[in-house]
Amino acid sequence: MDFFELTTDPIDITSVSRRVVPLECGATVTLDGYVRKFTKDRETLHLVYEAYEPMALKEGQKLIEQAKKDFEISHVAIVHRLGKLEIGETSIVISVAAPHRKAAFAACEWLIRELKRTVPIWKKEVFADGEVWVEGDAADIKTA
Amino acid sequence: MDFFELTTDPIDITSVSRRVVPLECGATVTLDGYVRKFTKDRETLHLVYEAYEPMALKEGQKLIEQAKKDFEISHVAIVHRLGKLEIGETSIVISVAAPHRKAAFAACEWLIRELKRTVPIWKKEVFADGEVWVEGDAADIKTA
Amino acid sequence: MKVNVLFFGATADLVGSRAFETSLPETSVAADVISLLRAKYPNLRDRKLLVAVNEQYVGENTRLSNGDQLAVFTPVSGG
Amino acid sequence: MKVNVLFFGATADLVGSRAFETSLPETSVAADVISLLRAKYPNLRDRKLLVAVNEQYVGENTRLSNGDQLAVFTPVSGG
Repeated sequence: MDFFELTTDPIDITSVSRRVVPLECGATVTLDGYVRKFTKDRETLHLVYEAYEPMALKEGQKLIEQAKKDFEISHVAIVHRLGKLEIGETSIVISVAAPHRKAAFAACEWLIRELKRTVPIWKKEVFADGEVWVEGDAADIKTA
Repeated sequence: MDFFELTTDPIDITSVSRRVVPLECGATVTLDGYVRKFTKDRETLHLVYEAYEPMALKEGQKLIEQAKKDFEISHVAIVHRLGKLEIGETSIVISVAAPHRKAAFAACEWLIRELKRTVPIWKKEVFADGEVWVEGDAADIKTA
Repeated sequence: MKVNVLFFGATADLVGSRAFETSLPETSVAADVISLLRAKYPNLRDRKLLVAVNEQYVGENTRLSNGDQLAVFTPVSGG
Repeated sequence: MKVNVLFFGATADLVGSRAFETSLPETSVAADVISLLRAKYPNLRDRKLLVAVNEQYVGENTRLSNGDQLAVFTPVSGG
């Protein structure tokens, strides 16, 4: 039921958050990340996301498995977009369904934080006056 | 831009979460509450929500104003459904858009907790073997 | 003075009606309406009740005025 | 033994290529590849680099085997 997917197509939020709704659930918390036009006064033109796809899929699955062990949740759905994204387009949707909302909030927040640390995807920000690959915070990645 | 609405029609989640996307925002956190079929072993047939509508609209607006004072967020969208809801149907959507996700998570969690305490809406659970109006936790309501 | 009291949800079921109009002495406060309702509707006696006047939550000692629209209800349970 | 190293994102731009095949002594570990890359590509010298072998994160002392698929990359920034 759970899924972690990569796509170059636009993401429909409801198709992620409501693809699976387990019968014991009453709440879904969804994080929807998208391209911000202004960061303070600096204007972004667009973003480009690139992944090491087979490893990203494995790391994504690991996150889902860990979240289901650590939180009282029933279902996790994650879709990350790759390629060029225009302003306002959705880069990621993480939906967590749970019997009760508190675990769903906690798990969703944990999943986005961990995803940004461990899943091999990189973001390039393209500004009017240049471009930069954003470097994440990779402290304490668990190694084999 | 912000809105608090009551409706007897089915709620489309994306139409709430993406009706307004401010240009300084990069994350929206959405709570989507819906009718749970099983609570432990007890089976729900359907729910009925009833509101004191004019007061609910005022209390909803107050919550939004307070959230915008207390959290670094840009936009709040809330739609609550009324009337009879079948299993799996959405009773509430709360979406909070913010420049950064942490404030959006915190505000969304605060909004649903406060809404359940202060906005005059009541839920009736209809089971196979009877029905009950659910009573909330109304501790410490601020009075005029 | 006259005030109108609205009921919803569980309260409407307990009372068996959705509204109630009553005359009150001029110096009445919200708590007086609660007492009157508990006397008239025994089903309400052991229930926690909240009061709104003109669509605002009020405390028990809030003075009422002629024509006020009250709502008396059990703790809310939306969401 | 031979190993193949993949590059993505900032790392591919710094290196100017998306893959690199090299021969290594039999007892090489992940850190040896990093040293070799930093020597060959000065742009990488002051960058924090992570290593994956066969699509798993590994520590610097992980022994490599013939045919391993490595990826060497700057800290990830998805989401």
